[in-house]
Amino acid sequence: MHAIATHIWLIPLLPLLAAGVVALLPKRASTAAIGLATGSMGLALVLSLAAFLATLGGHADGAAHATHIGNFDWFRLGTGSVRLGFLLDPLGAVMLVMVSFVGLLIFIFSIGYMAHDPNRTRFFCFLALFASAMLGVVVANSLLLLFACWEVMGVASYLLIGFWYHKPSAAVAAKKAFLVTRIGDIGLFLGMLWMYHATGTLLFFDDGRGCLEADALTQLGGTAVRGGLTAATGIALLLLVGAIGKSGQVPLHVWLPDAMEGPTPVSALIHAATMVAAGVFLVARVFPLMTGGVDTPVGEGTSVALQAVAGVGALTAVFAACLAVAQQDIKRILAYSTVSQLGYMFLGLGTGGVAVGMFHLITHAFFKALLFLGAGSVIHGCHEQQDIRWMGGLRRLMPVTYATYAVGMMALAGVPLFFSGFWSKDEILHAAWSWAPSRWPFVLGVVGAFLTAFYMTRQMAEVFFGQYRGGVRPHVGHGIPEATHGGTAGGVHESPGVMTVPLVLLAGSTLVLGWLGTPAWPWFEAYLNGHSAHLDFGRLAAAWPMMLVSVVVVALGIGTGWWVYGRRSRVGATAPDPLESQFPRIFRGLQARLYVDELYDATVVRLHHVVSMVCGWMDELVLGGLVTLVGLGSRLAAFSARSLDELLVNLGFDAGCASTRWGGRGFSWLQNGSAQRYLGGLGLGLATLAILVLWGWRHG
Amino acid sequence: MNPAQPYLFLAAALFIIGMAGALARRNAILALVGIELMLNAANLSFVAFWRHGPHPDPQTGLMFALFSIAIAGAEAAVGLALIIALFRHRRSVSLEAAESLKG
Amino acid sequence: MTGHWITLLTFLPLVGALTVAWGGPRSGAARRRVALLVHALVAMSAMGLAVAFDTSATGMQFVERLSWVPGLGVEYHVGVDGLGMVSVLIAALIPLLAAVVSDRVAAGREGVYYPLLLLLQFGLLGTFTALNFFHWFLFWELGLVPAYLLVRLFGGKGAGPASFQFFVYTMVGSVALLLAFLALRAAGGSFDFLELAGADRGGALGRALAQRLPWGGPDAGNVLGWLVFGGVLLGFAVKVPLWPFHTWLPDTYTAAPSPVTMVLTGAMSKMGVYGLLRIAWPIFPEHFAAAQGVLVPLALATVILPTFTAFVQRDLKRVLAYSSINHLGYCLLAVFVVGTPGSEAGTAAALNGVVLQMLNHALTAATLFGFVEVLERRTGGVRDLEAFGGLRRAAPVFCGLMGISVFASVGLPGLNGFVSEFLIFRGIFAAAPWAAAVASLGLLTTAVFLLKVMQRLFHGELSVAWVGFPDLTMRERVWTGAAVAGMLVLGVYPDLVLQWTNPLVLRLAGGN
Amino acid sequence: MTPWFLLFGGLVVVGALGAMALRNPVHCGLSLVVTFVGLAGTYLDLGADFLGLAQILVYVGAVAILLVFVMLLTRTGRGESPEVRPGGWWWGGLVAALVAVGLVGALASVSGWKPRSEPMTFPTVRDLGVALMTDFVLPLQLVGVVLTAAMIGAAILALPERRGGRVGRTPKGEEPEQ
Repeated sequence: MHAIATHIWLIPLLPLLAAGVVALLPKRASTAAIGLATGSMGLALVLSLAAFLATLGGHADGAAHATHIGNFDWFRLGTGSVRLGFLLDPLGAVMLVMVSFVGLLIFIFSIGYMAHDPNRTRFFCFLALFASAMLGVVVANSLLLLFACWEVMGVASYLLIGFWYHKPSAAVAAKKAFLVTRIGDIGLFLGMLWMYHATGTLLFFDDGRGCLEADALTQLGGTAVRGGLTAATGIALLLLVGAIGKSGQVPLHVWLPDAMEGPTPVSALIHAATMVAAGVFLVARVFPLMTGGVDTPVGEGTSVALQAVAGVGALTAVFAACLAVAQQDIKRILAYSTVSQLGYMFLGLGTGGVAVGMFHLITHAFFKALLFLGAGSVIHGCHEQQDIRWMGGLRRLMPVTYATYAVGMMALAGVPLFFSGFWSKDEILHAAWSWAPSRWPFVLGVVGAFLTAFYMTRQMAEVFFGQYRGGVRPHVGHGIPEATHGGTAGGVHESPGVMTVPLVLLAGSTLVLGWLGTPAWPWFEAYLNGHSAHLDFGRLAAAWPMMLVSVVVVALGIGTGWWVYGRRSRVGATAPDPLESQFPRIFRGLQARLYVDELYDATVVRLHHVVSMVCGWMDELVLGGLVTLVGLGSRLAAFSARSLDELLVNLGFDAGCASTRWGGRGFSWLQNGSAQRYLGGLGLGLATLAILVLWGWRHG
Repeated sequence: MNPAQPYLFLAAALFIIGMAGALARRNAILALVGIELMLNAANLSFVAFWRHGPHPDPQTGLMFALFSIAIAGAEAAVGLALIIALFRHRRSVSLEAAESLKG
Repeated sequence: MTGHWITLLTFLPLVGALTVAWGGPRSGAARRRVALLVHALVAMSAMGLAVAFDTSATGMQFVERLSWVPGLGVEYHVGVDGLGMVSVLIAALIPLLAAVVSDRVAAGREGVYYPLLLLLQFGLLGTFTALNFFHWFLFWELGLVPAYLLVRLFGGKGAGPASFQFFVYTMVGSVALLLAFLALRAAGGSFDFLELAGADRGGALGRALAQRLPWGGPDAGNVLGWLVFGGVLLGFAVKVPLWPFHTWLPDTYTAAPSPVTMVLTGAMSKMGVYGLLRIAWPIFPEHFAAAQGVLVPLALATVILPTFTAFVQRDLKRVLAYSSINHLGYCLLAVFVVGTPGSEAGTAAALNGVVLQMLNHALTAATLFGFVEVLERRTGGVRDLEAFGGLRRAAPVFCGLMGISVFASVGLPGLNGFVSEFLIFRGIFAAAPWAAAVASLGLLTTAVFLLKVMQRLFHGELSVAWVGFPDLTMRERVWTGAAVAGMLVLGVYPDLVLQWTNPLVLRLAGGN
Repeated sequence: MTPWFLLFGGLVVVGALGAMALRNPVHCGLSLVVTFVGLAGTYLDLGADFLGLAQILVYVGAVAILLVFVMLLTRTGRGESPEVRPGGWWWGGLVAALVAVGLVGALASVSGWKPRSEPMTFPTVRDLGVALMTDFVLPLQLVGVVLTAAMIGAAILALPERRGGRVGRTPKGEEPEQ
């Protein structure tokens, strides 16, 4: 096991090397590119599993913390050096497995999905770069290294979202994603600077000298800044800003739905299952700091930072769920659902600790991957149609997709017992219930759970039930002009095996995973904390009231959804949504995403434009202004001089001129132009002066 | 007789010769030569006063002469350029050719 | 370490310039070949110097010291330390890069262009190695003249007024510098940079001046000290430039032919930062500390305001010019902020960051302007951002490599800009957290306008006008590839440079 | 009254007389050189070494040469008009005599000349240089400006004027005959 622990850096390095090599390959070598990228990812998965097993063995040995670190000097600085490091602990190991597994599936799925794209060589280069960065975030033992990978990941996602760069909407969405997450990144950057300044190290663990270890935490927790906050809280909040940006939490959620402009299932999956989880992972990674530097037991963490985490999470969970209700685009619904679920993860982290949040992260990654791939399959089958109003009745046309999608939907909605989503969400609600500072997160969480069940039912009903409504395309939009549809089903077909097999695999994992974290057998939590789990049904009994609440809420949500959408299928694609006809104003507001984008456009973006214009003018004015000023000054001088002249002339200067003219006539005889006469006059003057002086000297 | 006086007499002689020439000659160049002689006479006095004068400052007189030489150089350059310009217009360097600036 | 290596290196371009201008080659192609050969020789010599550089020593290396006018304290004194080494590398490599892409600009006038470029390099190398004010100033001015002529003779639209503005601005700065140094000399100091360091401790300089110049009242020493400091600062601030002395820069950079802009931004702007670190900072630490209230806000303005201005520019070169101001603004900010006694670790980080940023910006900005030249020679001089779109389809390699350079400019980790900006911010945060917070806004707004550039150039539909846009040729691939590889290497292994600068920085931070 | 003084003084006076009285302008110029050399010798005799050398360099080397050049440049093919204006010597001599009376009278009347209080220290060239760079730095700069202005001015004046430009510089009817 030490072999893998000391070579943990290989996991991100392999895809990185693959990306580098692929970048140099010519465009036509797509087979080699695909082989390299997928192979490196497969190897990474194998290594990740090995690492995971190693951490399993770790606590079997009875070690208190199954954490392995490997630090090294990056460059010298001052009297010391800047150090980076890698680390393997249960938290990282489980993320590694999740990321490399889901990642590998994406790679395989993309082989089929991108088969006809002329630029697929480059696509796999970006994918590998992305995977490498994400894995780097997971294994980094240094905030600096984590930040570096974090940024590279941002760029990779920028490239992937904007992969179809010829679509202006994709280019804009890519830019938006990069910039909005960069706002968060600046918070992270400042937090990192502060951390470095305060503790002198950015290593998380360094045999007692790391910034997440007791000494540093005590010091940070003991440093008061202002307003009663400690340095630990300040840093934690700044890091939280970074996590909010990356995980699309309110108020920086606006980029995530737009990011669906990328190649359909792949980019969406990245932005739904893996990359956005990085924010949650960051909070989990620095959790000791989040607790305010005091090592409080899980569940009572009531530091300011954790309250912020919980608050942001709860708010996002409900807010995004509301927006999801009114969306028509199958991917956008899932995107908002992702935002909402990420909110749950934050809520879980804030109220329940690492294990609660991370458990939901893992389960969510699998079923959301499943849903997105299913959506991709649906879109692929419906000829790039993404609007659920133009679908319907796909249950019979795409049976495999339907079955697997249903599994994912029930997991997301939180249907009890067999679906992983139920257990992880239940843990979160449980933690929120017993959270001391406030009941509000719990209430919001319950509302969110209801809405989740509702909008997922709506989606199911619209897509898979009723009649197929896609006979005529609503608009000849982006993409390839549609071929003629044969038959009533419009040529809808089930997807090929390379796409359905990952669906089935993911559906299976979704069913199994939930059992790792039930109250009766909290293996996941035990694993993360480094001790072993015991089966105890008594705990289940203690948790049952909460489970009951959860079940009731979910049943209500699904029931309402079915009552509104499933009971009577939509007649035509252009018919208004039932909710829309009932509450038109609210529905349209939600559909317009509550005008948050417009708000930002009118404030932040507008402000930036105005400031830019002002700065541009200023530069021109400083330049032109100087010239204008000089011109103005000389004109002023000329004006005053003229007035002075006229004044003096009017004061009788004319009279003086007459006598001058008379005198001038006389003097003009002297001014005959002969230089020598002048010189002679000068000489005479000199002589006269000399003689006068002489005379005066004699007699003075 | 103090030691500076011979030099001062020499300077006076130079000055007078220069002045007489500058007044008498028609050629503008030679008039300029006369002026140069007068300037040199002044320089000679400066140096004489510096060497034998009562003031103890070791440098000022020399400096004055030095700067004067520099200025004389400038003056000669401009004067000769003027003469060339004059020659181009009048085909002559006679001072009478330049008497058009009369009142 | 003895030998006349630095002198040889410095005067090599001069010999080259004379050879190209009046020596053997007559045809334009032959002149270009000879000039490239000389540039390459200079670059290789500088590399050799870098290899021979002793990273464990803190003092000056390759020192040559000859008495010149002993009565006035004028010596020929040259040498390099870490700062000098980095600067010499910049001065050796950037003109080479520029010369490689100069074929279009110089066409027909090789006999004028390449000698001027070599002369400019001569001035740069001399400036970066001189340790005595006298010949340092000679070289400093010497660099200005060929730069002016290059802009004036080879520039595009508006080159006349722009070059004039450039000349006058930098000349004003130079005169201020000259007067300040005459005052320093008059105050009984020396012309030697190493001996001048710390000359102003406790306002000693001002007092000495006041004794020397008998006019002025009892407080004259203080005032005179400030005047001298202001003169030195102005001389360098114009060159870098510091807001609001920057207005010459966008005009000049835009009007100059792109290869010349590469040298202007890559190497000449570094003269200002170099001067601040080598001359101003060691002599006037107390004045720097006292003037922070003014200087730090100005530096912050230098960091932030140009990023906004860049956003509304349509000319690609103007955008990049403003981006240059922004990037060097970080250097200024760091130099100004670490004047306060902060933590020693912070100061070390900031100064290391400044030197590294000099190199990084030289590489990145020069490469970007090189890409502009590549663009211009395909479009016939069109640089309007609104006129492009979708170039990625026509020229993927061009867009890929330029994209990496742009991201290096944004400060992406793994590329060179990140390390230096991180170090600078680290240092600033230690001394003035609020300044770091404000400056971090610049990180965001830089990304805003640079991404806008990428979007306008590369993304969207390919417009009909550029359908036949040719991708990079083999030669262009070689030099841009080398530049991008340099960015990667510096981003991953910054120790390559920091091993030179760190000992020096330790001395500076400790001596402060 | 050293022999040197007599020698150089004689040179000065003879050269000056020649420069003013000889008919051929070129001879006048050469005679002027003699004057300048005599003056330089006088300076050396007085102990102003640097000034003496500067006199040779500037006057003999530059001014006199320039004069001769201009004389050669402005030669016309026409017959020499009388070099002295009619009655010129009378007029010039009279004024000069008056000035001479004043000057000589003044010089002769000087009395009570105080001797030097301390021994003379002759400044070296280095001392002069230091003085120029310190105490006299402002005059030095100004002289530099004057010289630059004179140089530019001389160049502009001597350059051929543009054709068709600046009407009115030469009054009508006084165009040079070709």
